[in-house]
Amino acid sequence: MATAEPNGSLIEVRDLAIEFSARGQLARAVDGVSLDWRRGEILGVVGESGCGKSTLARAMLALVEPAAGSVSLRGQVVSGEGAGGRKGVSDLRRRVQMIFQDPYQTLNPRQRVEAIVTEPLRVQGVPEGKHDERVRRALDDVGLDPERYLGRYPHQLSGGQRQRVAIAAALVLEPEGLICDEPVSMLDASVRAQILSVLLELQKRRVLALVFITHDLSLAWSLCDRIAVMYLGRIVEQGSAVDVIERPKHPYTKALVNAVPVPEAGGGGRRELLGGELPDPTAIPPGCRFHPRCPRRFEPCDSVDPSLMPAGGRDQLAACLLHDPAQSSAAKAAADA
Amino acid sequence: MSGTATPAGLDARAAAGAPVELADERLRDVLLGTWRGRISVGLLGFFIFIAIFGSLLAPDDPYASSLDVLAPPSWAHPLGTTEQGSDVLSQLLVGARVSIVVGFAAAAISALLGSIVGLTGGYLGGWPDRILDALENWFLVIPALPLMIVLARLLDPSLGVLILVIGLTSWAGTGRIVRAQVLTLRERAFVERAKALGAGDTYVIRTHILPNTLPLIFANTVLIVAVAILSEAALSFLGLGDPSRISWGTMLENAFDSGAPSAEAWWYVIPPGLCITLLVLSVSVIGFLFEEHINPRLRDDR
Amino acid sequence: MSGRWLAGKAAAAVVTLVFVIVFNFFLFRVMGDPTTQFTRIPNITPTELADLRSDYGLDKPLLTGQFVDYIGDTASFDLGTSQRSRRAVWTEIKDALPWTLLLVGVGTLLATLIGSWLGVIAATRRGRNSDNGLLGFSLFTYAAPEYWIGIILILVFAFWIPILPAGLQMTPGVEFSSWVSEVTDVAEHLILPATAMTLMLLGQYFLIMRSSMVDVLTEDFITVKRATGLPWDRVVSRHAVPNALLPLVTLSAIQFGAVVGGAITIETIFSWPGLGELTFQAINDKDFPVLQGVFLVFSAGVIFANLLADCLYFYLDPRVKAD
Amino acid sequence: MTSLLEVSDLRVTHRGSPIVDGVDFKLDRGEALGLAGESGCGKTTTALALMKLLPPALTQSGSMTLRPEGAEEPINLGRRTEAGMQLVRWRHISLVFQGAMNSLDPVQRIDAQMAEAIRLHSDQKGGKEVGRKISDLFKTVGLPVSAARRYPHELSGGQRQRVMIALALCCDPSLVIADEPTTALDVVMQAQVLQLLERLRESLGLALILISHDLGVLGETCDRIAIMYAGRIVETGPVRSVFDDPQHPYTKLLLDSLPVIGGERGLAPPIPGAPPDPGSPPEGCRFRPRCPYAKDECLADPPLREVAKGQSAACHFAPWKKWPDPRAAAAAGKKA
Amino acid sequence: PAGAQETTTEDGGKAVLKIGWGQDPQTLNPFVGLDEENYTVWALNWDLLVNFDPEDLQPAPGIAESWEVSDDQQTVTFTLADRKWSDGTPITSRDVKYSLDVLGGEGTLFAGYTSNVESVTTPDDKTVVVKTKQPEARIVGGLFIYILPEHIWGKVPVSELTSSYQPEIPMVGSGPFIVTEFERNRILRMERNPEWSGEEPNFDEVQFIKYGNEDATERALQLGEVDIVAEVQPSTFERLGNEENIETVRGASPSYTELAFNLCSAEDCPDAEFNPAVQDKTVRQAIANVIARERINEISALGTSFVANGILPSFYKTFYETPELDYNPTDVEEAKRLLDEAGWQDNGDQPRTKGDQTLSFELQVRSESQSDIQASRLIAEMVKEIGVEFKVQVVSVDALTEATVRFVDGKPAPDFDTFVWGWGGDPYDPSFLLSLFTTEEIGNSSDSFYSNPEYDRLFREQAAAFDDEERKQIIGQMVDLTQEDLPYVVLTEDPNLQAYRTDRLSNVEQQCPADEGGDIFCEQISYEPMLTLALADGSSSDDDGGGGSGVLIAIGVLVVGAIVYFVIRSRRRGGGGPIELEE
Ligand SMILES: Nc1ncnc2c1ncn2[C@@H]1O[C@H](COP(=O)(O)OP(=O)(O)OP(=O)(O)O)[C@@H](O)[C@H]1O
Ligand SMILES: Nc1ncnc2c1ncn2[C@@H]1O[C@H](COP(=O)(O)OP(=O)(O)OP(=O)(O)O)[C@@H](O)[C@H]1O
Ligand SMILES: [Mg+2]
Ligand SMILES: [Mg+2]
Repeated sequence: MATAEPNGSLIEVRDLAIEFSARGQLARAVDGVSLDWRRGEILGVVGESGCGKSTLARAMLALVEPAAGSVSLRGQVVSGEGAGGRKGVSDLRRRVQMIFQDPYQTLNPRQRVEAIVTEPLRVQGVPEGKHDERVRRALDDVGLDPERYLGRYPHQLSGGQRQRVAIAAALVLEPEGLICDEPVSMLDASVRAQILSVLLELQKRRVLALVFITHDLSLAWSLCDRIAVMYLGRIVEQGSAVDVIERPKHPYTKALVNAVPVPEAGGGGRRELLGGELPDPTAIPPGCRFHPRCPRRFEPCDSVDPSLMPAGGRDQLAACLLHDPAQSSAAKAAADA
Repeated sequence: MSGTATPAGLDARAAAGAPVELADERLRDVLLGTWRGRISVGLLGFFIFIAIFGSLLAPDDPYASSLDVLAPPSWAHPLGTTEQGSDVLSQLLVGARVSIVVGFAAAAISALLGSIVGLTGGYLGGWPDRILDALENWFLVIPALPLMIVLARLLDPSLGVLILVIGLTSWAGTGRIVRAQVLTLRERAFVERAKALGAGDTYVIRTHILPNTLPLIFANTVLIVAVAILSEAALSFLGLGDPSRISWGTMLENAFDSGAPSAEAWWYVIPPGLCITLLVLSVSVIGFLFEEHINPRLRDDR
Repeated sequence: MSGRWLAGKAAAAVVTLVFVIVFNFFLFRVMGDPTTQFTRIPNITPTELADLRSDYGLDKPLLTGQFVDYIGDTASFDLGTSQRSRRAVWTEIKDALPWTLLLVGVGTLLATLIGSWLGVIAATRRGRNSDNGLLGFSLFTYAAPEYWIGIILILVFAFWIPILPAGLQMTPGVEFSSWVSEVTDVAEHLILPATAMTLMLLGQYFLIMRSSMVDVLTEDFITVKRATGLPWDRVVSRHAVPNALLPLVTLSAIQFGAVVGGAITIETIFSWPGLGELTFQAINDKDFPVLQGVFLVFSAGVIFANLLADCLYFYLDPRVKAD
Repeated sequence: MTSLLEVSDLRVTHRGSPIVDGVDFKLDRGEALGLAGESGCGKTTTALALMKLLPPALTQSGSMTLRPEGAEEPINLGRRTEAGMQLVRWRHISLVFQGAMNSLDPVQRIDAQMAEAIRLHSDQKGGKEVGRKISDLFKTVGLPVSAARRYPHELSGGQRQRVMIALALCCDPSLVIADEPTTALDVVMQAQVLQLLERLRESLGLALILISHDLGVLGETCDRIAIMYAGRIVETGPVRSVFDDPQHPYTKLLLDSLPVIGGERGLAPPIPGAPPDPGSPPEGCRFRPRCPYAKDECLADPPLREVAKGQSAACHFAPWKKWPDPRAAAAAGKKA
Repeated sequence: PAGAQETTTEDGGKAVLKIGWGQDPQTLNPFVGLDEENYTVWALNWDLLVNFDPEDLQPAPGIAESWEVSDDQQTVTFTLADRKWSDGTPITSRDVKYSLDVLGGEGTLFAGYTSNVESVTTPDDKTVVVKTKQPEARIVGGLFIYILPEHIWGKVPVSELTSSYQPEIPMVGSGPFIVTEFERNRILRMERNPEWSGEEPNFDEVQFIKYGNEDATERALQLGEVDIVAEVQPSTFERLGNEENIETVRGASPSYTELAFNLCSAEDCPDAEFNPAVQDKTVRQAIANVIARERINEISALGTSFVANGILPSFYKTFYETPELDYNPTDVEEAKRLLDEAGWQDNGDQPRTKGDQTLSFELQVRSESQSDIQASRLIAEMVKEIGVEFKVQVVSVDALTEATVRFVDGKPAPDFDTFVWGWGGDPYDPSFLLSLFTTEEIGNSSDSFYSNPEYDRLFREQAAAFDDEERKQIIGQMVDLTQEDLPYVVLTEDPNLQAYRTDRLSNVEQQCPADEGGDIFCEQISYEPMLTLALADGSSSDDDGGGGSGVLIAIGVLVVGAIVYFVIRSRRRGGGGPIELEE
C-alpha cells in the first residue's frame, strides 16, 4: 500500500519493557519489544487477549513509563532511557493520536460533539480562530455532516457514529500517526466496514501512519502492510502481512491463523488447535515463553529464550529456535517429528 | 431514620464501581414525569413556601400562650393547642423554616466536603487517597447520631452549630460515592484521551471528571438533605436543638415532655411528625428519582 | 483462597477503634472544657476546683500525662466515673448494655427478615400494585422519625386500645413466680419499642433489598436458571436472593450507625433502660464521662458489627476469598 | 421424517412495536442451524422466545412445535403455560448464553448448579449418580473434574464457556441453542469451543441452533444457515449454497464485506446506511433503503420463498443468476 | 390489660406502695448525691438529730429526744433516745458526732449547715453538745444533716466517701423504712425497718419506680401501675385531676421563679457587661409595677403556681408575712409617672431614653423551661406599655449559667441585663433563700449581685434569733428592703404537684406543712405521713398480669420460628445431599 517515504520511521520502539504491580507481584505486560512504525504505513499488532497489545500502544504514546527501553519519535527519544523532557512528549502527542476499542467509553457523555472534537485544538493551544473550520473539516472527513452532528451528545449517536466522532477528534490535529486499539471489535459487521473504509481512505489521502491493533487476523491480513504478532508481552513474529499470515514461521502464528474461522461450510473440524491458555504475565515460563503450549517444542525450548531472527520472507522475523541456525539440526528433527 | 449518613441505593453502585451517567433528559421530565415525582415536587415546593412565608401565614403568634391548654382542634385553633396553650398550627408553620434551612445548609456543607475529599482522593490516588479514604471510612463507621450528640453537647446549640455538626458528620457517604465514580471515570477512555493530548489535571477534572460526577453529587445531596432534616429533628427532640427557635423536632420534644401522648393529644403529636415525614419523604423520592435516572437499571419500564 | 481479606478487615477495624479512642480523648479534652462538668457543684471555690482538677488529672500535661493515663485506663475498661451516679462508667454501661442488645437485636432481626422478605416480594412484582403499596409504606417508614412512630404506637396501643405497656422493660416491682413469666413480661414490654425499631429499619432494608434484587434479576444467570426449568420461586429463593443478600450485608453494616441512633431516641421514648437512655440522661446532666464512654461503646459496637458483617460477607460471597 | 422443531410466524413485540416480525423455520434432528445477522436484529430475542423466557415487557405469538425423540405427542410450545414450559426447558431444549461470564450463579459452586439441573429433570437424585454424571460431562467437554468444585469466578472465560456447554448437556436435550457462545473469547479459545460443539453434536446427535454475527463461525459449524435482518429471516438454506450463491442482496453484501485470508486483500465496499429501527421498519422490503439493487417493486413486502433447492430468500428478484456491480446497480436504481 | 391493677399486693398479700418518678437517685451516698430524689429516700431511711413536725415544721424529736439551749445561745445539749439501727446496733452519740463532723464537713449538700459549728462533743453515749461560733437558730430547727451509722460509714475513708463510694444494701437506717434493693434505672425498694419502734406503718414495702420521664410516669399512674406520682407537670395537672380514680394535690414549695436584675457594682465587677440602666432603682420599680404576676401564673404555669410576694415564698409561713410594699400590677400610670419623674423620656413605641441610655434590656431565659419562656414573653409584653423593651433570648442552661457565674481576673463579671430563673430553698428554714442577697454571696450564689450592708446586718440577726416571732419580724424588714431595691421581681412560687390513685390509697393528707402547703408523703422532710398513709378498701387484687398478651408473644415466637424454619429449609433444599465426583 501507499508509503510516501519508505523506511522513514515515525516511531521506533527499542527493547521496551512495561511493568505493573498486580497484587504485590510484578507483571511484565510488555517485555523487550522492539518495533519500527514507519511513516504512512499500516502496522498490525495481533495476539491473544492480555498479551500486551494495548499496553504497547499506550507506551508508544508515552502514557506509561517504561521499566526499560525507549520510545523515540523521528529518531528523538521521547520516553524511557535517554528521554529528552516534556518537549518531546508534547511533540509526540501532537503528531500521534489514539482511538480506543469501545465507542461508548471514548466520548465524554456530558460534552457535545463540537466540544469533543475541539478539545485537542484547545489543549494543544491552536488559535481559536481556526477551530471551527478544522472541526468541520475533520467531521467531513469521517463522513459526518457537521450541521447535523455538531450539537449532539454522544448518547444521541449510534456506535458507528461515535467511533467516527472519536476518529474526527483524533484527526483534527492532523497527526502523522494514529494508533487504533481494536477500533471496530465492538461494532457490527456492516458498521465495521464503514469505519474501516473511513480509516483507510484517510490513511491514503493524508499519508497517515496507522497502528492497527486487533484480534481478527483476517482483518489484519486484509488491511495491514506489516504485522507484528505478540505473545505474552513479546513480539514473536513480524513481517509483511502477506508473509506472516499466509506463510507463518512461528508455531504460535500458525496456531492463530489456524484458529481463524473461515466462512466455508464444515471448514474447521479437523484442524490442529492450540491447547491451554495464555499464562499469567506474573509467571512467564522460562526459556521460550510459548514452549508450554507449543506443538513443536524440542529440547532447548524450555531453557533458551529466542530473540527475533530472520525467517523466510523478506523482512520476516520470528522468535523461534526452529529458525535459529545454531539449532538447525535439532530443529529439523523436531519439525519432522 | 435519624443519623443515616448514606442513602442506600447510591452506595450500592458506588461499591460496585459501576460508572454512572446522567443522560441528557431534561430535569423537568425526571421530576415531573411520574405522579410520584409530581407529588413530591409539589410537597417540597409547598414546604419551602411555608418555610419562607410561614411566619406571615401563621394565624396566631406561635409563642403566645393561653389558658386553652392542650385543647383539641377547633375553629380558633384548627390543630388544637400546645401544653402552653399556643396554637399548634402556627408553630407548625413557623417550624418549617428550621427544618428546611438546616436540611439544605447541612447538605450543602456535606456535599462540598464530600466532593472535595472524594475528588481529591479519587483523582490523585496514592497515599493522599489512602488517607482520605481511611478518613471517609472512619466517618462512615462512627455512628452519626451519637457523634452529633457529643458535638452538639460540647458546643452550645444554635442553628449554626446544628448545621455545622450535621454537615460535618454526614459527608463521608458522598465522599465515597464521588471517589468511586472518579475512580471509574479516571479509567474511562475519554480521560485517557485527554491526557494523551497533553491536558493537565485541572483541565481533566474541570471538563471531564466534575461534569460527570455532578449529577451523582446532586442526587446524593438531595438524599443527604433528607438525612439532615431527620438529624435536626432527632437532635431537637433530644433537647439539643436551637433553643431560641421552634422546629418540628422541638415541638415533638415539648409534646412528649409535656405528656401529650397520655393526654391523647394526637393533634399535638401527629402534625409535627407528619410534617417531618412528608418533607423527608418528598425529598427522598426526588433523590430516588434522580438516582433512578442516573442508574437506568432501577427504572421501572424496561 | 485465604482469609487475608478478612484479616485485613479485622486489622482495619482495630485501627478504626484505636482512632475512635484517640479521637474521643481529644474531643472531650480539647473541644469541650472538662472543667465545665464541675459547674454543677454549687458554691465551689477556686481551691476546691483546683483540687478537683488534680483529682481528675487535669493538671497534668495534655499529651504526656493525661493522654497516656487515658489510654491506659481505657485499655483496662476504666472509662472514668459518672458525674452523676459516682459509679464507674463501665459499670453503668454494663448494666445498660444487655437491654440495648436485646432491643437492637430483636429490632434488627425482625427488620432484616421482614424488610428483605418484602423487598424480594416487591422486586419480583415490580410495577404492580403490591410493589407500589410496599414501596409507599417503606418510604413512609423510612422518612418517619422513629421516635414519632414510637409516640404514636404508645398513643394507639397504650391509650386508645390499651393492650400493651407504654414503657419500661418489665412490670416494676413484681417478683416473678418463674422465669417464664418474667420472660413473658419482658417480651410484652419489648413489643412496642421493638416494633418502633423494626419500623424504623424496615424501610431501609426493604429499599436496599428491592433495588439489589432488581439488579440481580436482570443478570443473565437468572435467565439461565429459568431456562434450566427451575420454577420461578426457586430461582428467586435459591439464586436471586443469595446474590441480592450481598449488597444487603455490606449496606446494612453501614446502617448500624442508624440503629444506634434509633436506640437513643426509642429508648428515651419507652423508658427502656439501655445505653440510649443512659445517653439521653448524660446529655441532660452534661455527664461527660458517661457521654464519652457511651460514645466509645457505640462506636466499638458499630465497628464490631461492621466486622461481623464482613465475616458474613466472607462466608456468603466466594469471590472475596480469591484475593 | 418430521422435523424436531417447527416455528411459524413467530412474533415478538415490545409495546406493540415488533422486534421479531414473523419468523418461520424448521429444524431437523441432529441438524445445526446457524442464525446470523447484525446486532439488534432479533437473534437473542428469537432464542429466548423459543424457550418462552422473554422479559415481561415483551410479548410473543406464533406457533412453535417440538417433537422430541420418544415423545408421542408433539409439544406445542406456543400454548404451553409457564409450568408446562418448566418441563420442556433443559430436558428438551437447553441454552448456552452470550457471555458465559454472567451465566452462572456467582455464589454457588459449579457442581451444585449442575446437580440442581440434573436432579430437576431426572430421577437421578443420589450424590453418586449425579456426581458421576457431572464427571462424565466434564470429561466430555475437556475440563478437569476438579473444576466442578470451584466457583465460577475461579475459572477462565474459556473454561466457563465449557462449563456452560456441559451444563447445557446435562439433561440430554435434543436441542441446544447457543447464543454467541464465542464472542467474548479470543481466536484460539473460540476455535476450541467451536470444535467442541461440533464434536458433541456429532457424537450425541444433538440439534443445534448457533447464533452469531460472525459468518465465519457459522460456516464452520452449521449445516444450514438463516440470515436475519430487522426481525425477519431474509434468507435461509444450506450453508454451502448460501455462501457460494447468496440469493438476497443483504447476504451478498455481508459476505462480500468479510475479509477471507487467501482471498482478495483490501476492503470491499461497506453496506451503506444503518440498520432500521426495529420499532418503525421501512415500508416494503426492510433492506430497501440500503439495497443497491432496490427498485420500485421493493415497496411491496417480499415473502420468504424457495428460490433454489432448499434455499429460500425474501427478495422479489431472487433467484439471482449473476450479481451486478453494486455501485453500478445503485446508480441505475437512482436513475430509475 | 397489661400490668394493670397488680400493683399493691402480691406474694401473700404484702402491702406495697408504689411511687412513680421520672428519675431515680443516681447514688444513695449522701456525700455526693445531688438529686431531689435523694432526699426522698434518705428522709425515709434516716432520722435527723431533730426532726420536723409535719404539721408546722417545728422541731420534733428525732435521734434526739430533747435538747436544751444555753443562755448565751451558743451551746445546745441534745439528749438521745434509746433507739437502734436497723441492724440492731444501738444509736449512740458517736453516730451523731460522726455525722455532724464528717457528713456536715464533707458532704457537698450538707457542708453549709455546719459552717457556724465550733465543736461537737459527746460526754456520754446519749448526750451530744454542739457549740457554735455565733448564736444560730438553725442548730435546733434546721440542722439538716442525716445521722448515719458510724459503725458502717466510719470504716470508709473520707476520700472514698466523697468520690465513688456506694452504700451497702440494705442500707442500715433509723427511719421506718430502709432501702433493701436498688436496681438503678428500675426500682428502689424500701422495706420496713425491723428495729423501727415508732408507729407501725401501714405498708410493708415502698417501691420507687423509675420511668425515665414525667410523661411515662403519669401514664403509669393512669394505667394503674403506680399509686402516686411524686412530681406532676403543670401542663397535665388539671387533666390528671379529671381522670377517674385520680386525685391531684397542689402544695406550696420553698421555691420560686424570679426576674433578676444585674446589680453588680463597678468595684465588685469591673468587667461585667450589661445595660447600666438596669441599675436604676426607679426603672426596676416601674417594671415591678406593671408585671402582672397573677397573669403570669395563670398563663405560664397554667394557674398551678402561687403568686409570689417578695423574696420569700409563703411556704415559710412561720417566718413570713406578705410585705407591706407590694407592687400593684395594674398601675401602669404610676409606673409611667415614676419613669417620667426619673427623666426617662417617653418615645412612644420606642423604648424610653435618657441621655445615651435606653431602656432596652436583654432578658435571658433557659430553654428547658417552657413556662419560664412563656413568663419572659409575657413580661416583655407587659413592660412594653411603659416604654421598656425586653428582648427575650432563649438560651441553654449552660449559657445562662455562664452568663451569671462568669469570672474575669478572679472577679465576678456577669454578662446579662436580666434573666428569668428560679431558686429552691430548704424546706423548713428560709436562711438559704435569704442568703442570696448578702454581700458575702457575691462570687458564690448571688446572681443579682445585690449588696446592702443593712440587709447583711439583718441577715446575721435573724440567723441568731431562736424566737420565731422575733425572727419573723427581722425577716419582714429584710423583705421590705428588697421590695424597695428590687434585685429580684419574684414572679411565682412554684407548686408541688402530685397525684395519687383514690382507688388505691386512703388517709391521704397534705402535710409538711399541713393544708395548702405540703404534699402527700412529705417527701424530703418527714416520714410521718408515710406511717398514716394506707391502702383503700378492697384495692388489693391478685392479677398474674400479662396473661392476655402471652398469646401475642406466642404468635410472635411462632412467626419468627416459621421464618427461621423456612430459611433453613430452603437452604437445605438447595443442597440435596453431597455430590460425589469421580475424578
Ligand atoms: N494498569 C494496569 N495495571 C496492572 N496490570 C495491567 C494494567 N494494564 C494492563 N495490565 C496487564 O498487562 C497485561 C497486558 O494488558 P493489555 O491490556 O496490554 O492486553 P491486550 O493485549 O490489550 O488485551 P486485550 O486484547 O484484552 O485488550 C494484562 O495481563 C493486564 O492484566
Ligand atoms: N426487554 C426489551 N425491551 C425492549 N426492547 C428490547 C428488549 N430486549 C430486546 N429489545 C430490542 O429488541 C431488538 C433485538 O434485540 P436482540 O437482543 O434480540 O438482538 P440480537 O440480534 O441478539 O443482537 P446482538 O447481536 O447485539 O446480541 C433490539 O433492537 C433491542 O433493542
Ligand atoms: Mg487491549
Ligand atoms: Mg444477542
